Amino acid sequence: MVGEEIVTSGSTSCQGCGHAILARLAFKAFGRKTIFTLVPGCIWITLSRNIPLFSTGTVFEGGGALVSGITNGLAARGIEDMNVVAFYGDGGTADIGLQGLSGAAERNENVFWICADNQAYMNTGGQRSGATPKYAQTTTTPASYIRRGKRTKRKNLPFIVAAHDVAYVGTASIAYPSDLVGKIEYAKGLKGFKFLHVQSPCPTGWGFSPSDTIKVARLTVQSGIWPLFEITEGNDFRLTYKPRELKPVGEALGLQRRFRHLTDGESQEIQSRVNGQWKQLLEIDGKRLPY
Amino acid sequence: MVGEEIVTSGSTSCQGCGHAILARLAFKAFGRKTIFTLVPGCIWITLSRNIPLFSTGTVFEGGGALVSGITNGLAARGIEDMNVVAFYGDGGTADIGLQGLSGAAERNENVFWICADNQAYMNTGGQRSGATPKYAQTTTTPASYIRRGKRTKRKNLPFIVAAHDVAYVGTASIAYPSDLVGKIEYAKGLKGFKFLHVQSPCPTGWGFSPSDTIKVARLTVQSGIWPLFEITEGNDFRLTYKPRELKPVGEALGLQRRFRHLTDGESQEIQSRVNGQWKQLLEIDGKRLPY
Amino acid sequence: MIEIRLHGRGGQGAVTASRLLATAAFLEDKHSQSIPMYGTERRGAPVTAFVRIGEKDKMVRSLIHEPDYVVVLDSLLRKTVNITEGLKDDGMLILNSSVPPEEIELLKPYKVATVDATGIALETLGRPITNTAILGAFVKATGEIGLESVIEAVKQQWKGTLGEINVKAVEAAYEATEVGDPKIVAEVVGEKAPAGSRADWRTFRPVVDLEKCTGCRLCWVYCPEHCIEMVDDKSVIDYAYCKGCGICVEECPVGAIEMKSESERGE
Amino acid sequence: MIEIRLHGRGGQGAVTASRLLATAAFLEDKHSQSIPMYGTERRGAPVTAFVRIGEKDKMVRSLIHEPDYVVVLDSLLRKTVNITEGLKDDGMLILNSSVPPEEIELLKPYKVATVDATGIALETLGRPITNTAILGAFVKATGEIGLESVIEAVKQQWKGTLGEINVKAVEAAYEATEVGDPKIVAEVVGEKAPAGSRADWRTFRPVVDLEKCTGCRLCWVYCPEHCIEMVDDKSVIDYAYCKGCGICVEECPVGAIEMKSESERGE
Repeated sequence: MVGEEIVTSGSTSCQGCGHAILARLAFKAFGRKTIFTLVPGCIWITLSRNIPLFSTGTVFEGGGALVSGITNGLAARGIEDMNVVAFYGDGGTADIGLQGLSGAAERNENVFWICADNQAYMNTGGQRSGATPKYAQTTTTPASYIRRGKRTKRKNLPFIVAAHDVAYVGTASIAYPSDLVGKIEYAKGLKGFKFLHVQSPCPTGWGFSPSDTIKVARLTVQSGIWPLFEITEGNDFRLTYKPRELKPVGEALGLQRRFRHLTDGESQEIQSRVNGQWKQLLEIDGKRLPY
Repeated sequence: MVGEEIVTSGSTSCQGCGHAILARLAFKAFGRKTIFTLVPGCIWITLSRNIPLFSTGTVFEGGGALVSGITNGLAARGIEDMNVVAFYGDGGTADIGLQGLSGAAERNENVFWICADNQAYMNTGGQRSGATPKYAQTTTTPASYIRRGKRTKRKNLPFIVAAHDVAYVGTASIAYPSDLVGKIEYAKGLKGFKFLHVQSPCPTGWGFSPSDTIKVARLTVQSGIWPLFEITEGNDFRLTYKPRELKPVGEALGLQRRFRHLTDGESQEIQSRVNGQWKQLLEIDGKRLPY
Repeated sequence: MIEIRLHGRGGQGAVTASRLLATAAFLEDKHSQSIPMYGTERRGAPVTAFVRIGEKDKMVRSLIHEPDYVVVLDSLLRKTVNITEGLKDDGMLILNSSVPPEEIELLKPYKVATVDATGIALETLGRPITNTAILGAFVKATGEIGLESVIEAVKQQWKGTLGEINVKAVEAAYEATEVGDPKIVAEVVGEKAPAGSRADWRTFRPVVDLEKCTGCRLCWVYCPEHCIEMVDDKSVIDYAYCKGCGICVEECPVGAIEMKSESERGE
Repeated sequence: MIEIRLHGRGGQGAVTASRLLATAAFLEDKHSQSIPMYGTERRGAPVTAFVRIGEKDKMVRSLIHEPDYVVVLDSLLRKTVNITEGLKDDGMLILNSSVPPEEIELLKPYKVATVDATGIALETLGRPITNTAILGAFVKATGEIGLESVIEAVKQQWKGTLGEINVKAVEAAYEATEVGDPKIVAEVVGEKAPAGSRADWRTFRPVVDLEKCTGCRLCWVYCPEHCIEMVDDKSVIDYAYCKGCGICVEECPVGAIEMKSESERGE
């Protein structure tokens, strides 16, 4: 794990915050020649005070426009050696920021968009987002006898972005720091739109002990809930972590209070969906996507 | 071509407007048990005065919310036998409406979303949209010695929507009315989010004679520029029109003033992109998509 | 200061005509404004534009409500649009019409200039785009702008052949324009059309040869206007709603439909 | 009317405590309000909430600026937050503290009640969530609300075992609370911490056994706070910035790091 430590101590993120770990790892990979942009969310709180690099922020909807403006401004001034990074949450990427993301991806802007995904609007009390998984309990998707948490699956962001045919799409986890850092180091050298979707477990919102952040992240990867892969230019798909056998999803889900209400049937449904998806991913591993 | 004629004469759409043909065909398939919603654009002009069914409209951004509210309101009142149709343009679907579309697709709302795609903001003078193809000249992407029309490809809407794992995704063309009507008649019976992306050539904006609307539409299909396919539940992909041999793209492009500036090299680039994409589509024909 | 209102249809180039006229004035060291009427421009639908020419400190920035001149690019338009609205009492109408001024029926004794701009456009450009021809008529009838200035403006707008043939249209119209007094009548009667009729959008109309028609219904399928009905297995067109797009002509597999000029029907 | 301000940290349940107190008052047929302070609630970060209890026509709708009582759920919080701000001269402080009231240092002679709510919470609930224990202390110290009402409110909030153990926390704190007069001093001195220090976020601190540490750097890799440095190939923690999350303890492959209670260090 090389790379200069750019993030300093003293952020106001929660104890055990996954975003804080992601921030340290990501900026090690980007280095000092980096400008980054923010939109509201926990990741703003995490990054806004203790990184000695130029950054600026805007409203949720404006994230795609802001980062596009900066990269084009730098290009107009002949500055080519800066990483221009959009460091937004799932709200700023999958929901309120999706339109700006899609526009920037269509224009293939020369930016690196990182989605720090804690799977709900954790900064405002934990409302569900488009990245919240099915059955997860949030303040807006409560669980009771008749309601079972969130009704539908989370948006498949990497494939939505990949359908825009951009320079790079990847997923990563804070429990696999070499994979995460390696993906950034590789993709930051590409010209065009780069997208990295990083799962960032949230002790406060998901309901687990702050000491278990890495454990939860690791179990979601090992169980296939959060597969690690990348889609490089030309839409070549490659799994970057292939366990011989997946762990049961129950190990990861059982640690999280947001899934406490799951019935056996519901756990089983998640298990078979994950199994089916994993099989599909293995089939296309090393192949080109059909668009 | 069965089905009651629901659209009456006297719309104020342009001479030879593709939307007007689409409207007639689509409402034949939907029938009278239909409520539809509108957002600004040529399709609003085409549909708003001469269809004796309930409709309502809102701002560009609100299309997904409006149609979702109507279907949920009907469901709350126990009304199950209405088609709830979002009939929007490419601006209201691929750009300003994309966020609402994505949210409705994520929630798998029980609606039928038709994108009447004339590939630019034709109602306001022909500004480029996310659906404008590469190299097309619009009022905001002029062609000159150094500028070559639109810089990047159009958004791959059907695959973006399909990545949301919805009930139905299809493409259609007004030059293939049986295919178009058949897709609506099949999909309107499914529960959940249905999406049909219909190319609707625009004599005014694309720059061809109003008498050539169907000819242009047919040539884009026959050349593979606008492939006809559908993606049914479970993400099964199927081409619905497979010519033995594709016509050269030049036949379709040559009719359109927006492509008049193309160099041989640029035409060749379009030709090989279309060829490559067609090969990919043939490969996955009859197979399941990997997500 | 003079104020001009132009009436046309989407596709005839009324907005371009207003820009050319303002440019021509500018080339004569005058101040000028070209003002398109904000709205959605549909091919075939009525379009309005304005030009104001004068001195710098007398120029206001507004639409024109009481024009000195009204220029009409389309021969059928005055059946549906009140083209004399607000025209000053000593104002003049410049009309695209194949009849002499004396046969134009008006309620008030405005001066009238006429020219067959459609005929000239078809002859010089090959398409019924009447904007440059009508400018030749404007120059001849009003004398407010020099012919050379308009020709220069046209050349700046279009290079090469396109510029040349448009200059020909200006010149031909300049030669052919007649000025005179209209026929004063108590009421101007247009065609009686049903509500929502689009008959006046047409320059050409499709005509079905019932002998050749096989009743295949393809024209019916593709008609954007739903104005073709099958009667006794033959295609019958409702001309009240036909906009004259010509898709039926293009798609008819046996060549049973032909486009015919509306003006052949006379006015 | 009485007005109460509660101080806690994200995760200790200050907002829930305010709701329980308001509910208990409601159960005694009083009017009451529970008011959370708007802001982003981070686990470990200071949180404020308010309760107002009184008669219907005297209730205003505002934050509370001059409380009668201040309730503090965290034993270390008063080192960084001015907990007596605006407290009325005859007001009372109810503190989570393991020392008797007489050892609490204050600038003014407020009445003080203390209870080791953290110890009670760990004993009854197994977690340092002090909101129900501190309510037992409030009841004992102030007499403003009956013990039975608070217990009933707790039972309505949590059914089953969770309710029972919280009732035990209320009762144990009620028994253990002491009321008295503080030690009046000229200046209240907190720990001197560097700018941006998060030391006061901790209830527990990780302690490295340097004998066992193999220098594998995994704790350094995963530390969210960048407060672990490798010195002579051993992990050294900067306690000024450690928030006490415990990830290093969990991820250390040789069990070289242990969590130890901050209160064991005394106040």
